[in-house]
Amino acid sequence: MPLESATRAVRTGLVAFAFLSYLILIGIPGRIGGPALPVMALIAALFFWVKLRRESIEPSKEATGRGQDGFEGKPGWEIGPQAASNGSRVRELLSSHTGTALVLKGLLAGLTTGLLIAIVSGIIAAAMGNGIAIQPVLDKIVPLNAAALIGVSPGQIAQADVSFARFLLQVLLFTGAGILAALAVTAGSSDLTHAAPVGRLTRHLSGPTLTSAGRYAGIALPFVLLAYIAWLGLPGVTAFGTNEGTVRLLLTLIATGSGLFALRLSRPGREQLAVAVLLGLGVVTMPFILDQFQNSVMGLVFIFVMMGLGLNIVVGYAGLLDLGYVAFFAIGAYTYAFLSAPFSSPYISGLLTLLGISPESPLLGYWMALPVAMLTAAVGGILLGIPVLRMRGDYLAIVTLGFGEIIRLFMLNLGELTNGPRGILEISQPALFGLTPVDVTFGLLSSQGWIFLLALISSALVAFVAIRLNESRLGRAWFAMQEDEDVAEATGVHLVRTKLLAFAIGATFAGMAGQLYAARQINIFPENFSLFVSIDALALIIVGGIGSPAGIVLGALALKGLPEVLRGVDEYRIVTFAALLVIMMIVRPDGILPSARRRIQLADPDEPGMDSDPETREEEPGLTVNGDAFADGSGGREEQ
Amino acid sequence: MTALLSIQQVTKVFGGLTAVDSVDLEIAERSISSLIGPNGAGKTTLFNCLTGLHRPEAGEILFSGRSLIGLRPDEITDRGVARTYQNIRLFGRMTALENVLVGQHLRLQASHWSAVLRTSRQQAEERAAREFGRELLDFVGLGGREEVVSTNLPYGDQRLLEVARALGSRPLLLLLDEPAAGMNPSETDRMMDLVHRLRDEKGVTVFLIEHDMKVVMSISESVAVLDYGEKIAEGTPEEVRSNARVIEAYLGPEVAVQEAAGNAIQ
Amino acid sequence: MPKKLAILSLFLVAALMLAACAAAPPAAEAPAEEAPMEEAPADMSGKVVIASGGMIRIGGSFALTGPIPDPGLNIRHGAELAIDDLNAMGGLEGFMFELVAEDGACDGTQGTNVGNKFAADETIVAVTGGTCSGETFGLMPILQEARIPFVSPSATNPDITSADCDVCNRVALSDALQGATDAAFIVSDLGITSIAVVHDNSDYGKGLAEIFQSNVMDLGGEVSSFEGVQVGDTDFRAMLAKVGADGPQVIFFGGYSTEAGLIAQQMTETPGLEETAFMSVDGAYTQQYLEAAGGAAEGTYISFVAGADSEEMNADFDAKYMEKYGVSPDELGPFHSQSYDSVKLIAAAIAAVASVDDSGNLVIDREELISAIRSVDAFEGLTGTIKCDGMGECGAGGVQIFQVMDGSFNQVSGFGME
Amino acid sequence: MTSSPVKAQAAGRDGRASLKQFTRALGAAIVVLVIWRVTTVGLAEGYPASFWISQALNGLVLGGVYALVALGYTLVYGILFMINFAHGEVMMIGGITGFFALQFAQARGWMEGPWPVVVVALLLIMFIGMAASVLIGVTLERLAYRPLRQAPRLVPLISAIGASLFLQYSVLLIFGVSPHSYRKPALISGGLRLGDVFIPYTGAIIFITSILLMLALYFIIQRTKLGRAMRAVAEDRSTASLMGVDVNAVIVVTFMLGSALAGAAGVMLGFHNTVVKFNSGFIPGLKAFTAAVLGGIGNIPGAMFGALILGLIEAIGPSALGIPTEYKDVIAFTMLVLILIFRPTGLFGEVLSEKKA
Repeated sequence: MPLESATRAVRTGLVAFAFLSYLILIGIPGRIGGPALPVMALIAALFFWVKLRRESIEPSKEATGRGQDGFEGKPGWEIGPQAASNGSRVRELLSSHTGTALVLKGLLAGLTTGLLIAIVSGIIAAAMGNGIAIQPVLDKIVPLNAAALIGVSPGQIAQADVSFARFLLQVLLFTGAGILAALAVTAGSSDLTHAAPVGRLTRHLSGPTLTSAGRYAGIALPFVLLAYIAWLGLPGVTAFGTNEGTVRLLLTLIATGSGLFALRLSRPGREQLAVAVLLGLGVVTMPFILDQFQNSVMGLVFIFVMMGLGLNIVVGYAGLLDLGYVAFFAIGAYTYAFLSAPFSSPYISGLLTLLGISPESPLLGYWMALPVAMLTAAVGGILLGIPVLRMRGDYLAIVTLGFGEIIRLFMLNLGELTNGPRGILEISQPALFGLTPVDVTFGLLSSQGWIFLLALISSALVAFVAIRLNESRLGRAWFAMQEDEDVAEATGVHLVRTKLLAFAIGATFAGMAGQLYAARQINIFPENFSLFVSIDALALIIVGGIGSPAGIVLGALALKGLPEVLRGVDEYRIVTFAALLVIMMIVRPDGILPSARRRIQLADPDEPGMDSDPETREEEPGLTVNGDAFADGSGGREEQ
Repeated sequence: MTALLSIQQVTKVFGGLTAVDSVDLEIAERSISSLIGPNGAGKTTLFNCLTGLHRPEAGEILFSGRSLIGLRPDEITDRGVARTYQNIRLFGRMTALENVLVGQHLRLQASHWSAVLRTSRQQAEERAAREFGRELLDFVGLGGREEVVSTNLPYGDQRLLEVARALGSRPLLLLLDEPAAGMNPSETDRMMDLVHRLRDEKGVTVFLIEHDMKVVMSISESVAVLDYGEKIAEGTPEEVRSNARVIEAYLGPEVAVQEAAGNAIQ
Repeated sequence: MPKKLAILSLFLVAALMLAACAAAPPAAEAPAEEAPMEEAPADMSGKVVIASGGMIRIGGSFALTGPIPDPGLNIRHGAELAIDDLNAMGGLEGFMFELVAEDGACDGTQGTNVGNKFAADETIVAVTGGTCSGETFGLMPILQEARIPFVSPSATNPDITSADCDVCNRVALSDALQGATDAAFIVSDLGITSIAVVHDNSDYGKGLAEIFQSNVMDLGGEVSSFEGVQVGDTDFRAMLAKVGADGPQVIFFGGYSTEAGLIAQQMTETPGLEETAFMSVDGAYTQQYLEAAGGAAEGTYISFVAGADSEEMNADFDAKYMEKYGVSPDELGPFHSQSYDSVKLIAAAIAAVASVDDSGNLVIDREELISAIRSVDAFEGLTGTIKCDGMGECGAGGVQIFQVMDGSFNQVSGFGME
Repeated sequence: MTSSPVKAQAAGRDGRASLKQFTRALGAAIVVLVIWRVTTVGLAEGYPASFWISQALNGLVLGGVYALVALGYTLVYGILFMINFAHGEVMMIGGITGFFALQFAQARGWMEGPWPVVVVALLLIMFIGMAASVLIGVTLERLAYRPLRQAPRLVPLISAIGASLFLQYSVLLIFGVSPHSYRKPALISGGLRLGDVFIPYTGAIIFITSILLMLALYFIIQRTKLGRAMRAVAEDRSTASLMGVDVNAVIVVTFMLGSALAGAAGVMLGFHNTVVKFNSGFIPGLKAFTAAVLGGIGNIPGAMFGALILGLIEAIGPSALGIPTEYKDVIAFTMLVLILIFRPTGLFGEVLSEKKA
């Protein structure tokens, strides 16, 4: 085996060790307890497997002279043959590679990791045994985890009661993991492509390379899941330490998400219409079959779908990066709260008295308040829009962020108007002709199910409006403005009106979402409207696929729904979510279900991304050390 | 013929540099005029002043007798001035047809509500717009390429698409910024033919910046020359060709008049 | 390779899943398998029926993430210890208790989610929590509708308990009581009349500060300034300089430990406040406060709930805590003993209403449990003798004033309002 | 060509110009209102001069910290055109690491030693904090940003947000939720008392060090070969690489420089405000980003002055306007909006888009 691949194997071992160290530091082995060592070895094996597989494929990429992702971002039908050729290349390579070399590499990598783990845990055990504190803070975590990894109790470590054989076992297990991984690579290599699993899966689902059987299976999947959720129940499914309610929630999320894929898989025309109608029916029955908790999560998901659709108009269609979108959500929520909760602010009641309305509460029901909330939010959108009209890119981002914070701080500090941090309590629930939905449906629909149903209907409405607008001349003007503001204006787009419309419509949708959110929450507080809501909304449209309404639904399912499923791993919830966010961006930067335009854009190397072309760079100064350095370069004579 | 566009004493200053210096110019209706000059002479800046991208420090620009100064670019387009760009600035991710539809933006009236409800009027308008867009694409020679994403079009076609997009707003005056730049001879011929047809078939007045002297001399009815922001000559192609200041500006003072006049200047 | 991270992180996720899977308490699976729904009698609505061998599940909403995760974890530990103790004493009629801990994140949204989760889970008998008032407001309407009583160890907002909400209870004392006591101590006891009030803009801190302010004014004191900071701020010098310009004799801070400690410390550096006394509230009755304030903690006043609690029980609790979590509860945030008490109190109420039916199932009537909690009387807890009133106020003892001397809290005055 | 130019007509009939005028008028009205408020309320309060000096000094210290962090944002932005949202966390890592280094030093009694020992130990602590930040910064670049260099702008932003959360909650899981309290050594506790003005030593150190570090950075960028390479990459990445500049290396160095400054800020802030915890980088990071935009993002002196101005406004604003201090962020953000209304690309940003507009 050449020296180079030996060093590579050792490096693989080092990276695996670093990764395992991280897991140890955040306390995973301690949580696992007894079987910690085998579990960690299993994780290492998975890691080695991917590394080794990638390494054995890499040369083929060099040979074809492609980047690491030659076909990333191309529509599915263009990938098929290429992926297949890649697979055969792997086979070819492996046959020449003779499994032995690979196994040797795996052994070396595993040995490196195992030795390092053994040495480090040996040092910890020795230190503990001799009563040496590692670090007051780390002493809370380290002994427990080290003990779990060595396979003894913390007490045994403290008494230096650890035999040498235990460390040997560590080395052996990890080395074994390496060999196992290498064997797995040679064994399962016939149908590999080097694309990451997530990317490959979704690409298969979204591209027409699928066989018709697979296509029908894909279309049928959401219905099967829905049927399962509805009728069969889920006896005994209690994975992840959760109850079946959580599993059912997960299945609901998957069913909804796979419904969107089913829509994409079905042929345009009658088939698609039929699938859409059936799916619509299926989804509308969901509020009736889910329980209170699942309904409440799904309600939140669809409230965020509305948010995402609104923000998508601003960011995805008009290309205006808005980090303060939560402001309109807050305005919608508080407007409804003012109009429907017993809390009465002297200002509001004064205003009402002025208008000749008696300030008795709840003043307005949900439906009467809806236009008010939407209008207030729209006015907020225009008020934000006016000062930022001339700002671009990141300046716009920070000003909108500031606007969002200002609104939140006002909610927090203007105690007489908003009741400050104590929030507004007992916001009334949306009723139907004076009846609660629970009454109307004889208890079939729970209060949260009703909110979910409303969220579903509202987001369908919002999606309808958003899609129609995007397909009209306004949508074209937005897109033109996003592409090139100056040219758009010179082509006849009224920038002020077009931008303000984007802000206002986006804000209106957020206002609707905010109102429903207030109804869902019953009590609202300024903390509900922090910067993180904006970030969530932005993240969900990007994860889902910017510009694509279906992607937004998926994004909301993933970002607002999954964390609820992950409740079983409570303290690891956010780290997992954060890691998923980063992975997502790397594996599939155009989102799970990108819009058609987005795909074009990624195929196009001139996209003004981080590598912006000179035209965009004009607005974005490079690193300038004094103010006029840049002006000298550009303020000179015109370009010729 | 009356003057469609009248530029009076227009001056544009960047920092300490006067890019356009008190330029006077008149463009007759239904004419084809050219603006030439060495690199950095201020030609594109003058175009930018005409279309409202820049606001001149001084001077007056009258279009059909009404001032364009201080109007927004979209308002100027609404008055009937459209343009193309020297470095092609298409809406890259849009298809050819969509680009032309954006060009028609100003001429579409349907309200946004009707777009949401898809009223029959709005639908009819959209259909008409698409029809007109196809017509324009046919006119510039891009028939059958409606659904091609504009960045994927060949270079020469992108220039043609810019013209089609500009025509979408049904302009009276079309400003072409180096329409033949980077084109091969046959593409150049197509472009020259298009310019003629623009005037003859569509009745559009054309005002263009061009470096290719063959183009300028063969299609222009009048030519103006800018150098260091000043207009140094104006007249028919023949007059300009023999103007001593022009030759000096292009080739430096030593070069003989005849030599310059005979050659295309790159 | 750009995908290296991707793969690395995928593994992290896989690892976390595995960890979660492996760490799942084995007991969690028991009720799902062994509590067959179809066996339940027809009139079981409004009753919790636990099959023999099943667990009595008590929900817990704790602020494990969010703005103040510090006390949240300790409060959870307190509840876990109570469960351990209950089970060590044999549970109830052979049925063991189980804590179903959820992250309420000190936030109304999460509180609502957690509430819905509990409401959807028919095996949840009662709930301890939430940690923060906002979170508890989220829980409130949902648990009220689902008829699940809750006892919050630490939500002190006066509006948590009301005549309208019969499932709402707490062992913490209402801020109304604390604000009044603190004001009386400062104005009447110390004879200070020039007071600056600072709060951390949380529902808890600001609410308390406002109650304090109005009490001070009733007593004839003068509030020279009323300023807010944010939870998580660390530089209070500008605010203090502004407060100091009025030369108050005492600064009263409504909020949590870290901010309180830093304000106490930075006061000593602020011109005009060198001699000014500092007083804070139960949120700051922690080791963390002493650490954050450093030497500046000496002589400052903190009010906290204290009563005739049993030294013996507390020492026992401390020892168990140390044993299980490796730290002494003194180093931790407030309310962990309240959390312990809230679980024990719930258990006591359950014991009062639960009965074993013929087939060996434990039957708990929800309505009976709701009223049983409110009729708890003379329950010996860590915080003293607990008696619940008709409003759901179960706090033991009264608010006492402590002063930091030689690095520890010493009770200097008591306005027990029992 | 000497005829007098025709005067350009007034912009009154121009729709956009009138909107611009409207926003400007609105801005001007707010400025007038602010001045009126300051003179009638803030000054009428009758604070002594020493009060204003104290507040200004508080503001400068705050600004010094913001500046060090803002420089990281601006450096990265200047070169990659991306907002490194996790930069505040890089600072927090420096602070946390500094805390443990300090504990180590204290356990060995170095902090009670003679002053040279203490000074050396303090410098060492700061260096360790900076090293940790550099490590994290470079790792971030390598794992979370480098694969996304060709991606649309929003993608690295989301990745950065993910990285920010990941770092925060990893630190939470590793070091716990409770804040860690720095114990200041006697040498740097207390401060200088000049009449009614008190200057904490730590504050003075922060201000002076941040100025020195910024000068050093300025020197590196202006006068060294490395700086030239950085500027070249900022100007045009592909051309720079054609000219033989190792773009990857330059980007890594940029992250190193920015992270080192953030790490220094983290440690010094730890000593100054004495508390660090998993989320203590978030708010300063956000403020520093604001400061960088205020100064004109990508512009180094701009970041510095933007930060100092932001710090001053936060410290003085509430007293000057006579409103409660909880509005300090409202004041800061409002000022940001105001400044950007008049100068849409920040105080020191180029004026190109203004010209184009």
